[in-house]
Amino acid sequence: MKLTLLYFASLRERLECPMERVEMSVPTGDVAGIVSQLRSRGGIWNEAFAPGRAWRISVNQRMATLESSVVEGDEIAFFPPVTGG
Amino acid sequence: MKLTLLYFASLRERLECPMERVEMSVPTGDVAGIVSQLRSRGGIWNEAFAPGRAWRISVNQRMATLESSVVEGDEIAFFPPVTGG
Amino acid sequence: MSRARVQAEAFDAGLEIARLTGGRRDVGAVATFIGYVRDLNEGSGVSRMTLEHYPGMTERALEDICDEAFGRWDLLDLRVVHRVGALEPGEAIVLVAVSSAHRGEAFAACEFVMDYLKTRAPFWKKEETPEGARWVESRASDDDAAARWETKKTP
Amino acid sequence: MSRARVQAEAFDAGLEIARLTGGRRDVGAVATFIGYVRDLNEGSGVSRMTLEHYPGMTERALEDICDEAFGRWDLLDLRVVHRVGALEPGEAIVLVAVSSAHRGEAFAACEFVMDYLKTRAPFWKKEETPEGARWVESRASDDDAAARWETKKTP
Repeated sequence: MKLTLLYFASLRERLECPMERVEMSVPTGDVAGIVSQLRSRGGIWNEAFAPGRAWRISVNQRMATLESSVVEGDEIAFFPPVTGG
Repeated sequence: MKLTLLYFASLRERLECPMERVEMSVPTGDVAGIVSQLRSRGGIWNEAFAPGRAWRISVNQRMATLESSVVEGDEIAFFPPVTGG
Repeated sequence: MSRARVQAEAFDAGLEIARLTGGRRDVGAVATFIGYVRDLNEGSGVSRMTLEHYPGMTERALEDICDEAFGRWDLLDLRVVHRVGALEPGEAIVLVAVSSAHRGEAFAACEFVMDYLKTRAPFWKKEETPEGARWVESRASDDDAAARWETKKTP
Repeated sequence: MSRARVQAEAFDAGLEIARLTGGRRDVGAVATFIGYVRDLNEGSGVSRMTLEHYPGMTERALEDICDEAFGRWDLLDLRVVHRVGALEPGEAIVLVAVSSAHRGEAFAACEFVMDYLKTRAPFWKKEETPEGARWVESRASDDDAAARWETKKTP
């Protein structure tokens, strides 16, 4: 499915990637399936998304989890815990 | 003893007296002794200071009670519960 | 500048806040409260309000409340401004502004100062309503709000 | 006017407060919080801070938090302004101002919005210190502050 993936703050810097539009097969239909694909890129991608790392997820600009469903056209963002205010 | 007595807000209006300097004998040496003298004036004074009436006391500009001591030269004020802010 | 002021003139909330922070780089948080005259109280329209106070004791009571707040929390600065005299609906009556390194202290101290001011500072409000002028009665809810701080541990 | 704004420019706290109350006679209380860049964080000097955010999601998250506050308390109006981009110590980062008839609601809602904003709105701070630039880490105390509102009954 076609997806827009966004990365913010330390994750963006580490991956050297703010945004990408991808065509990705996600058989599980959830965020975990996307993360699995990203980790399979290896190297820094595998490390950055390792379990236990403190990163957060949003789907279509709402906070989400690994179990959240994704469909064609969704905007998925990955970022560290927020620190505004 | 010489005392300055002040009255505020509804009590001031009721007694038609904002302030008086008095020479008063207060054998008990406390605020209760002053109140007893004021009540002995009769009429509105007796009513205004009747027990159970919601009025407050300060001695030398600090919150006080009927049991608070008073000495020559003290400034005693009587007023309803405060309603600022 | 004194931390607590009583004045007839209107105050400028932005200026009071700026005075707490101007030139400082250690302030992380400012909590501010402003109280206003409402055109409705206890079910009656209010066309005007007059605030009486006890000159001398008022300033002392406000300073005591400020000292108490400084003793309870780690604060940087604090400002209390309370107006007296005739006020109309929509006009500000009181401002409390507290600066601190962190927000928890600023919020708690600001609410504490307001709760204590409401029950311990010698101000009295008189309202003009269509039924005539009347002295505002003290509220049990204000006593309850102040009483919270007697037992509550500081954060 | 939108209740929540994200902007690079400085804001005027006095003006924001005046907008909440201007022309109104039903406002009894305004509680305001302003957060500032401190020159010291986690033991290091901070010479500059850069705030990154997630355009689109930020505004949505802030509006959601405002809606939640309106659902929990009897409020009249609410304003959130959050800056992004480069900021120096002493500069204001965020303003939350809440108007209500009574002070309890205004204080509670203002603190609630700040606590939720700190844990739910997609902003990230990067600090420049003598040891180099670093991303600010989230604080467990902020999670705890936000968690209070999950179980707390509204007044």
